[in-house]
Amino acid sequence: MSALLEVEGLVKRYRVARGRFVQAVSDVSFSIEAGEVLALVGESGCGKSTIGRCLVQLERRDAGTIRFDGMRIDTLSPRAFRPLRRRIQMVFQDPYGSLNPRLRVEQIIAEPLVHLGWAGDQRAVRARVFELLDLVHLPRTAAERRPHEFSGGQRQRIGIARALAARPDLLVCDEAVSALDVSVKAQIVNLLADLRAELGLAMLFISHDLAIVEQLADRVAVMYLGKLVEIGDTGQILRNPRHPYTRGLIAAVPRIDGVPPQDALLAGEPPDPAAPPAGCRFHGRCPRALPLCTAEEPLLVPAGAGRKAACHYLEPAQQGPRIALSELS
Amino acid sequence: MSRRGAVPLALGLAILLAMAFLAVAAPLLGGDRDPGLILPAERALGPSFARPFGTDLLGRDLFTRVLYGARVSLLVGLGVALAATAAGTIIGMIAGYVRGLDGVIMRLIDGLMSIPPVLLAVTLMAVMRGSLWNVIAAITLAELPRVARLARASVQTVRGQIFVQAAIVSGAPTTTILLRHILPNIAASLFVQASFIGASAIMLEAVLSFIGAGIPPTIPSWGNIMAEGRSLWQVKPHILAFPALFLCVTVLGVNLVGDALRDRFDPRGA
Amino acid sequence: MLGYAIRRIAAAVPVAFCVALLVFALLYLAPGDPAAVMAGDAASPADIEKLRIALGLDRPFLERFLHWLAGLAHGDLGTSVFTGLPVSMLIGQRVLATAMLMLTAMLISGAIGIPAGTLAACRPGGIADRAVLIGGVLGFSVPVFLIGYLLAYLFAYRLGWFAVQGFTSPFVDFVGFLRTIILPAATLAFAYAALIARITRATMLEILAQDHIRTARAKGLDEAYIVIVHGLSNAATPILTIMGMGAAVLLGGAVVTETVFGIPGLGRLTVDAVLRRDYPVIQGVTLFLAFLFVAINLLIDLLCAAIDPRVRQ
Amino acid sequence: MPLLDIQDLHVAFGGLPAIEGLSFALEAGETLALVGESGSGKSVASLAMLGLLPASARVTGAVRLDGIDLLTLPPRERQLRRGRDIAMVFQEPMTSLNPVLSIGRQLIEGLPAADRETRQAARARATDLLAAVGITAPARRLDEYPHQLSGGMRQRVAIAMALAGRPRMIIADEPTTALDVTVQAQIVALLRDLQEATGVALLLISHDLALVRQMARRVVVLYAGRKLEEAPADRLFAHPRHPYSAGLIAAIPRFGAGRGARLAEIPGTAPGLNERGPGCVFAPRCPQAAAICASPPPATGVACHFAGGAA
Repeated sequence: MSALLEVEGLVKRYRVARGRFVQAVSDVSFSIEAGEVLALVGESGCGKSTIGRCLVQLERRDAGTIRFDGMRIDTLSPRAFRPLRRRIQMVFQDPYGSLNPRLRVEQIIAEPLVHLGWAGDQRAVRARVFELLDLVHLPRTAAERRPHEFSGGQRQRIGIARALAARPDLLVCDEAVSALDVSVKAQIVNLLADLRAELGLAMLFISHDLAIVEQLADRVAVMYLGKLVEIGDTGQILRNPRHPYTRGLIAAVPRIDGVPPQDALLAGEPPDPAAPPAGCRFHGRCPRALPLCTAEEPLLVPAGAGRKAACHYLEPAQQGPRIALSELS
Repeated sequence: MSRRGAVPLALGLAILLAMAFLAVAAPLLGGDRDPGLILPAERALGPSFARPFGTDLLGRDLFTRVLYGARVSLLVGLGVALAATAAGTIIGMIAGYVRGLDGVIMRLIDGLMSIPPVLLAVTLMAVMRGSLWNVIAAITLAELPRVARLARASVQTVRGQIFVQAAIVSGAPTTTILLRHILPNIAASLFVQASFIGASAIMLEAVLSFIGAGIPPTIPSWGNIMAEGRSLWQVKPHILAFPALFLCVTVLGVNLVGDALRDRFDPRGA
Repeated sequence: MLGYAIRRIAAAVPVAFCVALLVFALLYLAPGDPAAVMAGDAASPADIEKLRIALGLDRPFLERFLHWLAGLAHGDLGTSVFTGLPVSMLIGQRVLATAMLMLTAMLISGAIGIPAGTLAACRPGGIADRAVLIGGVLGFSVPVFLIGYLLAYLFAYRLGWFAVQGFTSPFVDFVGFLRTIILPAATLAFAYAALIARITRATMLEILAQDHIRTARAKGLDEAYIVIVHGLSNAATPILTIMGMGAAVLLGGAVVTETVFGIPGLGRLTVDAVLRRDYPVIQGVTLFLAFLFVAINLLIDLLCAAIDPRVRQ
Repeated sequence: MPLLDIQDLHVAFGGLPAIEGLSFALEAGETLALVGESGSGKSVASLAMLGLLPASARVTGAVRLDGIDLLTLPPRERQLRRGRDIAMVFQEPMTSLNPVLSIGRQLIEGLPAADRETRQAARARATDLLAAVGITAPARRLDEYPHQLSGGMRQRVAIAMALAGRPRMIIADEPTTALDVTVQAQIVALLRDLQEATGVALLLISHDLALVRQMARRVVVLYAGRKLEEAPADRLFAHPRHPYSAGLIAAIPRFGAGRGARLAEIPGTAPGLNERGPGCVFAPRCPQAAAICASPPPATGVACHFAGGAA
């Protein structure tokens, strides 16, 4: 059986200055099944957004393979990739910057229809735009208006409608709810959950917000400094993290009731990605680091129950939840 | 916001309309006088009722000549503004969007920009025969790098915006991205720039003619009239003063319009 | 800082090369035959041909360009057709007047433009702000001749405070230098001061609205201290950069100012050469002034790097 | 007498009200949180207290510090109280430090005169401050520039700068919002430790209820420029009385709730500056809204007709 999306050994470098490179994404592999939601989490600069951008060819990968529906897409020219854009779409973080201020909402939502071969006559396009506005719970009168007339949450609905216009199979959501206020964020998260159920969408949900990831994602991939450190079932990983970084990340999430376990708080900040530490990239901040960790880079290996982690000294697997999450909130 | 810029804008437009009217109606307002008509008996007369601006060293009527001079200035201003903006925008858009060409184009533009516009135009005019079209061409080339740089910078700013990336993801081809997403978003600043280029071109033409490297002396242009009055500036200042004043007011009009438009598009103002 | 300086100087080399190429190519490519223009309308085709060979205009482009470049490397800018003197010598004779004119104009404009722009930004809508806005429009609109002749007429011709024409070297007679330089420098400074005042106002408006200024205010610092230390230190880079680009205004204005005030400088040299169709001189002076412009901007970039630690990176 | 006492604060921009009738008090050494979403006026309130709003803002009411109304003080005296009595930490560590001045210079200029009698004394004090906020090799950092530091480090420097004037209260405006979660947790811990060590009062301004829950003893809920509810944190989170507070708390994604759990939404969006009538500002989004909500809600206690009067 082949997955909808298969990423293997993905590498993306950026040139920062004369001959200095940052490896934003370093040898990352994962896959997404049809209709599945994979969340990509990590702190800023860990490379999670770069992966999303590589998938939609906003960036060209430097090494590795990306297969979509069994077909290799990373080597396609921009022209050859265009037909695939219909099937892979993206929702952006910034609801203000992602809509061209000079276009009407109808023109914005219709853009994929026009360019990706759905071109029927004007009436068919308009009918589809109305359908999409209904889908994201915006009034049909919105079609005639311009982006500045809408609030952040409404704009994000417009962005989602645009992404769904061409009926994609995979939706890359890059921090799609991060810029929104709490009360509006809830609306958009629920909308995405509904759409996913209704349309059978697969999603790569890029986020730093573990609480939202927990509600939306089937599986989670945790990144640190360009590397995948742990990947597996959402419940498993969040309840029983086996990589010390995942554990620290979870411990740092502000909770509505009381103080999280202080012992798990991570010290320091991620190092300069242009000069990643030797060995395990996390060893400088790891509470459990041992000499081996500075010498040898751990591989991503099976860590039980279909999950994988990259650590020489995995946290022990536990039967019950390690942190009593259900009682926390 | 609209109120603050309204007065200068109206003033600038009024000046330009008046100048355009004078230029078009020059044959009527100048009476039956030919701007080139030489009357040796009436040399270097001061302003009078019959000759409101006086006459020059050859006895030509300055009022008539100044009116005809407006034609040259407005034509040069408009011609250069259009040509430099069009060519500069195309070059800037190519440099700003096609990564491979950026380095080469920008080095050349930087090189061109290192030669001060006056000098560049003078140099060009030294090789070309003085004619209105050559003047326009020389000034256009001198102003081109400014437009190209602005266009490139604007393209890069807009190109980095997320809605352009969203358009790429939506499958929009390069032409659509350039024409539908980028051009409309940089048009305002290019338009403002065009007005300043126009003002600068009018000034440059006068400089070229003033130093004798512009329009041939047979055509009355403000720079030419001033050049003729140069030798007698202490005793017959009126020959210099009238064309200089017209030049000043016209450039002021263009600048007022440009400033008002810029304030409207970008209230910070630079 | 040293690393930055080296990198910046290295980056100026291709630009300088492009300038040389352009100056050469413009005279080569421009429509019209220099030999024919130089020889004048009365010349016979044979005369023109002779002149063309004498000037080396019959050789292919690349050969001429390389030959010219090789000359440049030795400081040889060619020989004036009209005077028969080396162009480098002509430039050497006249560079002092132009340099003094520009330097004085820069000082005057900076001394007026920066404080005026800063005051304007501190009180938007106030008197200084209006003055800068109006002065800005006028500075760009009033032609150099008009100011030049106006100042000369009033202060030199009528009042007799300053010399009407000419230039005296400061190393010979400083008072005489001031008497000859102040009016032309003020003339030249008019547009440049307007430019500096405008850019200072715009930059300071932007910077005074930045978060770190709010932080400084929250610390209870004195407003004047905030504007000068926190504001101007950040505004210096953009202001200096525009001043460098604006040096083109000065160089161009010098052509007119020197004509108006009869100053024997590089601008005057250019004008005379143009009128005499003396191509080697035109080429030489243009190249020299363009290199000067590149050098000024290089210097300014280094200055910016000294002020702003981020530029050094 | 409370340390800070704010009475009936109104702030308007061009005739449009950004804050209407805000009153609350802060005791010495206490942590109070001002909670609201974007547009609630929480940041405007903090800037109004310090007198840092642009001249175009119209500010009325009273901001009493030790009984002295800061709003009526001459500008010069008010300036001297900034940094000394009330210090502030801002949201954006990337932009809130001057990029062209060294860390040391920015720290030292904020020291009271007594702390910088000599260059050495000033540097020593600055070094101590950096050490106090957990910066390693503090003496070396004095000569570095902001761009050489990470986001978390810069925020620590900003906190050190706030401490420089030995203030009695610090306003922290979204101090962790721009930071990554692991760094956020560190800054929260730092603020808590510093408060314990120095006894400084903290006014925390945040949109993040979870952060507020961890740090504040009392909470003031702001919405569209008005105070809707004030309560001890424990009570507010257990039994919010205003429907907006209740909605906001319910809308927080709960970590550990499990997959597919649905978030409680508040429909609609917050009203803009020009969409605020005399009635309850939350009524258009409120599940309990009735005809009476078009009239002004109770001025004291919970600002809701249905909350049963004073809290």
